[in-house]
Amino acid sequence: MTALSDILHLLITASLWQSVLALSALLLLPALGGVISERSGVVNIAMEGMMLTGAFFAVYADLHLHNPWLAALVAMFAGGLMALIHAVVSIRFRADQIVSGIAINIFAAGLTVFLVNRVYGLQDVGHINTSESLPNIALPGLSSIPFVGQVFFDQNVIVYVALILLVLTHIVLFRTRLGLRIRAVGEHPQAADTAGVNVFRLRYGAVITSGILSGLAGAYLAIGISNTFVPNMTDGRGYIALAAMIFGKWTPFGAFVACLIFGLGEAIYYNNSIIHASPYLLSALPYLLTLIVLAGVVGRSSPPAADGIPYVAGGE
Amino acid sequence: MGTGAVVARPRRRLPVIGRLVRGLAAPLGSVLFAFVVGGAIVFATGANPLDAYQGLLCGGVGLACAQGENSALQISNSIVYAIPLIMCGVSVALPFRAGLFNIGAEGQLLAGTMAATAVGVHFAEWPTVVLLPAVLISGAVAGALWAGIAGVLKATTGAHEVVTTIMLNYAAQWLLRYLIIGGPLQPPGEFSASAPIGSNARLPTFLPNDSAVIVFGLPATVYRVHTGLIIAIVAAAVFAVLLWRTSLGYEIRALGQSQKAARYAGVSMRRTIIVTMLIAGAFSGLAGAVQIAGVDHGMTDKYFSDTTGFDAIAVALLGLGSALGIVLAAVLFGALHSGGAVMQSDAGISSNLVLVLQALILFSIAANFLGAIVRQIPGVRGRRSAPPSGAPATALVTESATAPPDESAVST
Amino acid sequence: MRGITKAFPGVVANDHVDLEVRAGEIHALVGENGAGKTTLMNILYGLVHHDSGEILINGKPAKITGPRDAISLGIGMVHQHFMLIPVFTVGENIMLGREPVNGGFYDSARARKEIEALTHQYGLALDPEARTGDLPVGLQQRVEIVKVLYRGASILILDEPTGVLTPQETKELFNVLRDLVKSGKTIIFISHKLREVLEISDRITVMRRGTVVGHLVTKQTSEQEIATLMVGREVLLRVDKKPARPGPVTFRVDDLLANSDRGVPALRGVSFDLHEGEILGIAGVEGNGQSELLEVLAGTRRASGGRVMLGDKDVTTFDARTERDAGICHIPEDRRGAGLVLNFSIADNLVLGRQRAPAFSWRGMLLRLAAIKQWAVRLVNEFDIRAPSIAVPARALSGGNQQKIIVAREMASKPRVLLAAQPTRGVDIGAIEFIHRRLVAERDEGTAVLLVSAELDEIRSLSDRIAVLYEGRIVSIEPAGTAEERLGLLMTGGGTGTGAV
Amino acid sequence: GSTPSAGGTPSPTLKVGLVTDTGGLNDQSFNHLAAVGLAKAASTGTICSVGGLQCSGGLNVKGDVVESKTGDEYVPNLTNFATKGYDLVIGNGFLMQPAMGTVAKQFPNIKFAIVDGYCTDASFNDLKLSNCMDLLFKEQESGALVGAIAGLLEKAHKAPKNTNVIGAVGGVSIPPVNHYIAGYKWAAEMVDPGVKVLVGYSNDFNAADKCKGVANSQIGHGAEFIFQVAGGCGLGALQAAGQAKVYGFGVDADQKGADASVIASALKKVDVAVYTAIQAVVQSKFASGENRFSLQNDATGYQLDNPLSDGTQLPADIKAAVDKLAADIKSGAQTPPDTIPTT
Ligand SMILES: Nc1ncnc2c1ncn2[C@@H]1O[C@H](COP(=O)(O)OP(=O)(O)OP(=O)(O)O)[C@@H](O)[C@H]1O
Ligand SMILES: Nc1ncnc2c1ncn2[C@@H]1O[C@H](COP(=O)(O)OP(=O)(O)OP(=O)(O)O)[C@@H](O)[C@H]1O
Ligand SMILES: [Mg+2]
Ligand SMILES: [Mg+2]
Repeated sequence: MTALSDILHLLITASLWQSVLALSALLLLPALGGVISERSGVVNIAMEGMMLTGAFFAVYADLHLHNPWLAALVAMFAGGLMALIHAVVSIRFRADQIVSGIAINIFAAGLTVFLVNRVYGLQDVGHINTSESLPNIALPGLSSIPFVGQVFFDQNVIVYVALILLVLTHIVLFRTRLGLRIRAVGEHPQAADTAGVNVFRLRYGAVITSGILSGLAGAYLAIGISNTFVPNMTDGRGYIALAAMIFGKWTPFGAFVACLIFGLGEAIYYNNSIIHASPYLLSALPYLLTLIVLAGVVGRSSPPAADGIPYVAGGE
Repeated sequence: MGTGAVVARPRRRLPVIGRLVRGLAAPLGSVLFAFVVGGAIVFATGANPLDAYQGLLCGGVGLACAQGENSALQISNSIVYAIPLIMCGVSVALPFRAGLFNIGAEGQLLAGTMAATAVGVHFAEWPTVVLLPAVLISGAVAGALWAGIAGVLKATTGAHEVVTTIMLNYAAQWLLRYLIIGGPLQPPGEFSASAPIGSNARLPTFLPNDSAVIVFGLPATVYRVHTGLIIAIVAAAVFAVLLWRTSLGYEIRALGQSQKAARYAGVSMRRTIIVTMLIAGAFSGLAGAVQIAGVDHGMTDKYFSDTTGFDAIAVALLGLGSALGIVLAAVLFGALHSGGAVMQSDAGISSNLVLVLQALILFSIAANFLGAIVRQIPGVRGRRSAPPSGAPATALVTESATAPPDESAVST
Repeated sequence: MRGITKAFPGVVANDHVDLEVRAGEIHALVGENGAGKTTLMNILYGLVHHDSGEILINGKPAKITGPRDAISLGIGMVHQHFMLIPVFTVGENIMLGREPVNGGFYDSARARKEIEALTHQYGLALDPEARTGDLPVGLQQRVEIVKVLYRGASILILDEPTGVLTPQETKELFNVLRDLVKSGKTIIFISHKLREVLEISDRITVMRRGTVVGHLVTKQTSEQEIATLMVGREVLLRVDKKPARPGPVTFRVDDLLANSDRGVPALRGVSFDLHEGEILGIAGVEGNGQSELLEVLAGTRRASGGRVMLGDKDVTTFDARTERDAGICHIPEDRRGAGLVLNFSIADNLVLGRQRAPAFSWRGMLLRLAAIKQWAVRLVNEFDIRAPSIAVPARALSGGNQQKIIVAREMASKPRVLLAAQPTRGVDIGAIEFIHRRLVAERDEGTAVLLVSAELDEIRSLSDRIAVLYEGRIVSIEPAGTAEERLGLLMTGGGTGTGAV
Repeated sequence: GSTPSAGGTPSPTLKVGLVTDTGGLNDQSFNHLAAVGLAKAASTGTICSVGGLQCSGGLNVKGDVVESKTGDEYVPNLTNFATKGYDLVIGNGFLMQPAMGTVAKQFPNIKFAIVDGYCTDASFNDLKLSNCMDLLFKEQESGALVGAIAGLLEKAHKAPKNTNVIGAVGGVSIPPVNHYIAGYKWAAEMVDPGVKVLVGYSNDFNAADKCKGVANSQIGHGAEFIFQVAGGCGLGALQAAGQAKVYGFGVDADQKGADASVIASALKKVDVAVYTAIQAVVQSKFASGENRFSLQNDATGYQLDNPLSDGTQLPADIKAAVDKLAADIKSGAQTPPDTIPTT
């Protein structure tokens, strides 16, 4: 019971919600990527691997270039490259997209550590000093608004980016021609094709975009928060993002809500030093929370009609 | 002309063999492809691929051992790794047939280990004939229930199984930590481990449990390969029979192919979804119990870093969802796992290379790169700008391609 | 199109096909299922690439690598299986690919204007905001046509456009087509229904097994000639059947209520009796509840009220399997979706729904593989299902043979009641002839047959009594001989002064 | 392959195998330190060929290393070295105890050494094997010394905000971690009875972001000293300290470089322990059973790192007091507890 009151007290502190938002952003980026990819009809469970790859190359680049922005670009490029593999394998070669996704995740987990070993040997990968990491930016004026200021306007630069991308993704998907075509391709590629829409180009674009976003998330994790690379540091976040995407019924804002739930759970856990409960049961919180929400309110969610089905021009 | 004649004429055995050969060609080719590309990566990073593969070969199947490794031991290790992979692989493959993606094998396995440990510890003094089955069954039941949660949620509220099983994985991991750190399964003292299960709860190894006996130059106790192997093989067989020889299996496959058709055929979606997940979970839970009873004899923190359930997804996919394929894939992954360590200690090349290889194998089996390459060779029939729609792994969802050879008995 | 050849693994879909279409004519392309009509048109539309041969548009050789080329050449196609996105609005579906944008944003206002312009010009009323999936097929087809017109097509290909239409809808369509021709368009019209072909077309090209077997001028040919060319032998177009000898009532439907998938009432109190040894035809415009009616009777949809009695057994709440066990068999209208598992072998498909029946399953657990095989071999021969072996997946078969699998499965288990929905839709003459004979044979053996069909001809030629379904109610039950005009009237709500009978 | 190190040293006398726990060699923590110790002793072997570490060949042994990707690999990896007739097989980490026990029992004439534990049976009872050397640290000593620094600075009102709250971020709640924290809390409360000590766990030894999260929470609740006891993960905690302008304490190795906020590190010289074990075998002075590493043999202790926020060094009186405590502990006048005191 004391545990509960401890948590309730936390819920009214700005610092908690500040970290909730920060943690959600980390999940939001790959989740948005997933939404875009699957809306175009390509199942993407490879955000984990793309994130991890992004994380490694962000650190690698930052250590060499001493410039977080360039490093972030490199990370996005690396993530995009991983996505390109997924795209070629599942669009050009029409492989099972789940197999390909799993393969990407395994590939990234192995390759990053393998490279760490080859490049740094037994040495530390090294640390990014704060001056060379993606900065926290307290928006002048706004950030001094009590509570709200700390929660929304005193965050890492990537958090702002993620929130902008959230709105952007929603608008593009549901208000623009591009979005209309992406959704068409994901719902009924043949119809889109016969209407003169280039199915393959759109799918390639969507998948690669998902890789770029995941790579950016990796950069945020590696040179925005952790400031170093540790093997397997994404720690399943790509899968959580996947869950968030489905939980959110393949919509940007739906996914964001899910990310907030996970973020809240994790943020609460971080306070285990002042919550009187087994830290382990506390760790299970976000996941149990999700199960309950799923069982209760969310209910059936079905993907875009052609999600996961390779497109064969002319074939039935 | 009616095809009566065609149908009536009995088929020769040949096609079966042919089908087997064709069935194996793709996976073997993919492995080859993976090793070539993997070798290139190793070379690119300035190491010698041959050293690497010599280590892998030795650690995997006990061949070409350069530094006095014991071949028999390496094979034994590979098998020990393969055992849980087989059972979890089946546990992923079955729901796949019903159109369900079970990412939760890991959580179900952990549930199995927890239950098996609890039983094995609490009733340690029971006689083997009672205790061992009890341990295994409790593991299977726990796994089934853990997966059942996802099944029930799917069938009733429609909650997506991918989400729920991922959540259940994490829930299981943390529950496990709680149990052995400060929780009911932690014995007095500060150790993050359970008490050991009773000696009656242990699966016998194939070799006598006596370090005096020397086998292949090593004390018999060194070889850990245990009777869980039999359980795993049986599990794979059960899976095959269930899928291809039972009405339930028929309904599972029908549901996986077309919900509409399944409903038309009087298949109860709700029931089939739940039953499928229960059975799948039982396989993983059993795997967990077998690990406890056969290898670890107790639960430690190491299970927190366990990845069997995730590797199993790859195994199921590589095995193209067929029992034989899964067994072979599990053995391959077991060998790679065992080989990686030897490769690192012999050649100084990070054992993580095996993950890269596993991924490459998956890629090429899924995309059927070789098929594509072959098709590019002029004069090969059916040469197309695009590969055929039936790339092997796509066959996961397209029935007949994955029907086991004996399927030909059912249909001509 | 000259010497077009296209081979698919296993079949040569088009074998040196020549097709010449004159500007401003309606050219009919007829042929049995699998004759290669769709393939030929897909080639013309750039969806399928031909192995050899050449395409000339207005005398100029045309290089068509994809639909984009075809569209720019003024070719438009209304596909056999509609190319519409159910979750999109009518407007979005029409605009897709050539969307009006301002600054990258989809401009729905302009879309609406453009569509209204078109629909006025050709008198094809459509609501741009409606959700396409909610429209009746007739309107969906209209969307397809407007889609093509919006792309400024001068050559329109219509692949079996009337397959899903009622007589009224067909009449309307034909008027539209005639207007289009007047406004200078050229139309290629694919159909099985020879009477329609004769009514609408100027010239006819007949295909059989991938080759062209005849070019005909409509005015100078006859139904019989075309049919013979298509099938390659004499065919009789009428069903000849002895008058029914109805037995006692075996199946009684009483004030049945049910909702559609969208939760709106689809059946508003349907009642009728069905006697042994009779065929009761259900006539009605698509979407008046016939689909829901059969689904409820077959146990795949829950009734929200009323009773269904089989003999003296109440089967209202039975699900598909128990219904089947009770002797109610069902030929579903959705052949490829519900009636078959396309990736299952023919053998497996021939026991779909009977996977737990004692004949094929030991205690409902272990499949009796030998029995299944025997059964399959028997049916394949008995129903002349054309397939290399019973091991091949149903997907590999042509529409007609796929339908034969279902017919065989449902008839061979000696049903007491046979529910047949659109049993011959999109099936070639040979198969139609065959299926009709089997239906009558079933009747003569005492089975009570309930026949739902959008084809009035079929209803009229097979049924012993005809019930007309309108807005979820049986508005009238007519004798066999009733005139097409009267039925058409009843189907559209006319004829009877008041509601249900 | 293997590259001989500086100069033509005679071919190595002994073969030593090191097996890491699942943290891996790049854990920036004690697996890495163990590798350093082996490299110091080795003149050849994969430890030298992997690169990054200079093999100084101090004991002219062949040093091979293998990472354990999962806990399943402990036994096979140890067994492989044993079967290949290595003279000494070193297992690194508390979690490897049962595995060490199993393998050591099977190979009585091969020598084993384990860092942070014993060769135990499945229930972690020491098997007391004659061929197993247990390399144990009194982490609580090092913990106590940095704890004292924190407490004294609070007492002297030389802390950033003098909130009188300090924190420790542990990886997982296991003995080696809790020893540190026990000493830390004990000493801090001893020198400054009013101090409040927050203890949290990241449940992870790798994911730096998690330790950062826990640390930030503690800082949010007033903590102005963050003691990281979570290996690579803990680096995140130190950064949190840096960004919040409070002080951090490094762990195991001297972590001065990790962040400017690190004013001191609590040392646990795993490299020394590993080197010592190898030396014992080389000089055939192998002694099975407990080998305590403590202030006694200079394997624990503390190390002053970056200056205080005002740029000054740690006040002399405080440093003196800390050294006094160290001396008392060394002499046995003071004994920090190895379980976290419950205030
Ligand atoms: N087309 C569909 N798509 C997705 N879910 C469906 C569909 N049809 C039914 N369901 C869901 O599947 C579950 C089972 O429905 P179904 O009607 O098949 O059960 P049933 O056959 O009546 O089994 P029982 O009679 O034992 O309840 C229900 O939760 C239902 O909502
Ligand atoms: N994508 C494809 N792959 C393989 N075979 C195909 C494909 N498309 C068509 N076929 C085969 O080519 C032949 C001609 O098919 P097509 O659809 O053109 O016939 P059709 O005249 O349109 O028949 P229907 O009247 O049923 O539409 C058939 O045997 C069909 O099975
Ligand atoms: Mg066609
Ligand atoms: Mg029911």
